[in-house]
Amino acid sequence: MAEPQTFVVELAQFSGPLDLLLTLLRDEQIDISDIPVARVAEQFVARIHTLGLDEAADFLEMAARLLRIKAQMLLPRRDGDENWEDPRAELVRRLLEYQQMREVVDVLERLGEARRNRLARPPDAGRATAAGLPATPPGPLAVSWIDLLGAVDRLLRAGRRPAFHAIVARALDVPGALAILRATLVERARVRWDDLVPAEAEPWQVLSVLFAVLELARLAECAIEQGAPFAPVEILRGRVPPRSALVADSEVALGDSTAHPEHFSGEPADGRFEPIGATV
Amino acid sequence: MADLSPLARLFEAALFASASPVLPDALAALDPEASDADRLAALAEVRAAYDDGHAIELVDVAGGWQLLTRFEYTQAIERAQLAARPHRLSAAALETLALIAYRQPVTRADIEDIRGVSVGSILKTLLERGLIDVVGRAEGLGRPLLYGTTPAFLEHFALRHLGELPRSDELAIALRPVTVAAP
Amino acid sequence: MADLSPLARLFEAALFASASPVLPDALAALDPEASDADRLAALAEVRAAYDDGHAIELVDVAGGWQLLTRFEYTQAIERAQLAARPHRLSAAALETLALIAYRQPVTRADIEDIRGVSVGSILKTLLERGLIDVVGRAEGLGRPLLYGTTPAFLEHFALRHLGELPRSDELAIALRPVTVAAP
Repeated sequence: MAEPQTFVVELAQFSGPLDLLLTLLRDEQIDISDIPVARVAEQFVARIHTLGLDEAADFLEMAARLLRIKAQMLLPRRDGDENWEDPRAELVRRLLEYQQMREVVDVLERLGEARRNRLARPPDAGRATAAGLPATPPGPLAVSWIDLLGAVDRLLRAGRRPAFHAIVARALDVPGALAILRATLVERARVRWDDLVPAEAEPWQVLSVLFAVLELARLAECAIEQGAPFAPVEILRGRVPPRSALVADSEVALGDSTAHPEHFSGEPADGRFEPIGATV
Repeated sequence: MADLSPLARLFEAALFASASPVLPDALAALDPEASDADRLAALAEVRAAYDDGHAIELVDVAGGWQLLTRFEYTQAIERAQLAARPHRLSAAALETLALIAYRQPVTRADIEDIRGVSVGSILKTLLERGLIDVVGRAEGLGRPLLYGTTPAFLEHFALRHLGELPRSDELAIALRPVTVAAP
Repeated sequence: MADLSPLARLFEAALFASASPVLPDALAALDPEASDADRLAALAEVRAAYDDGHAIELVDVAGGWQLLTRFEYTQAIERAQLAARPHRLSAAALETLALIAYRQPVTRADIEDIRGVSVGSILKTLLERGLIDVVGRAEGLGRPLLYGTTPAFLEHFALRHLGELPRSDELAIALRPVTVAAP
């Protein structure tokens, strides 16, 4: 029931898989145009493991790519086959392209550092002249309708990212849980919470049973007992329910919660909730 | 005029780069070795350098010193800033504006919640440009300000009313036929 | 040194008052009577006045002119907390900027192809900082957004124009030396 964790990889050292791969080639003094793929693939996998990057998608993808090239290199080929294309060619192209970009980064880094070391007039000071110049009127606004629509479109796209997720509640089945609980209490005077909720139960199942138990407790049809902190919770048979309650699941009175299960927001009558985690 | 002394140059750079008047403590922090007399002499050097036919002067203000443009250039600077390049809203500002247009009235917290970044300075820009305004206060803790678009917003985009903004399902169509030229 | 001419003083005031480079149009608006030659002469005067033993100098940047402090005073000014240098860009941000600068207009997919990582959040940061902007939409499936650099990008690296970046054939590694069939 726990959501898979999103990976946020702090790459202080490597800005991506190509960066790591290049570093590896440099460390091993390997010529880019003739990469011993089998060896490099192994070392790449080993490194991402040591660096704790072996769950980052971008790095895994590169590992998979290297292994695929390794496999392709092992395929037999006839001598003098003119149509044979080196499976490493695409990787070499990417590495060179990436290396070229790194060269530009060095230039930008140098320029940026030189500029950072020079200070400009701060934005607010320019307005404070001796004459008390009022806030400067900025230039005319140059924003078109299409600019605005583009922004709306970007927002909508952004809206599809998980940061914007809508939670659709799974309908609870409280009537079903009530029926099962009542039937169980007819059979047995004492039942453990663990027996009512299967080990691999989903949250909606756990909640359904919880609400059923609380509802029956409210009707005094059962009592809830816990011998000690963290001990198993036990449900004891209370007064016998009216005959009608045992007949039809659909007639169980839980009003709104059954009518609109997807909007279920019912609280137990006493208004208190047990934390689910502690109970289960 | 002779070159400024090293201390005077340091002060000149600091006065230039500071957004507010430079106080005596800050001057002392710039060069802890210098004596009070050194500092006064250096300030006098800077003052003299700018008194000599420049458009800028060193002014004593609020217990400190500040380099400011002279009074007679105020109007000219205003003119020049009017002629500054047309103000294009950044992509971030546009997105914020679009959000406000569609969700108004909306609080800053709501916008930041959706955009995932702080939008304080963007709201300020949009307020200054008159594209949005405070339209009320929300209920609840702290009664935060509610923002909405202004008539100037409608005017700028030649909209008669907000209902003319495309619905989100119409957007794909609205965006299709237009070919955007790079500026 | 002699006094600045009236036009040079006017330019000095405008340059001093502006936090960003002053563009030719703005200079022209300062004195519509002045000719191009007059303006260039006045700029040269300002430049010469500050070359003469000052801590400030006139720099050509992003298609305009800007007064900046010389680098040797920055540390002391920052220590005295009178001004702060802007944050350094991360390696990932620089890589993305480098690609956009050379390949613009470019789509996010193109950038990710070369960098080998997803760049969504970095593009967002660069957009927020105004270093890049959306400049249009590509043809083809989904009409993806195209990104390009802004004048703020030039300002950030104190470039006059993009042509000041090394041409790709000047880089040690030439562009696309390997011909590979598209997959």
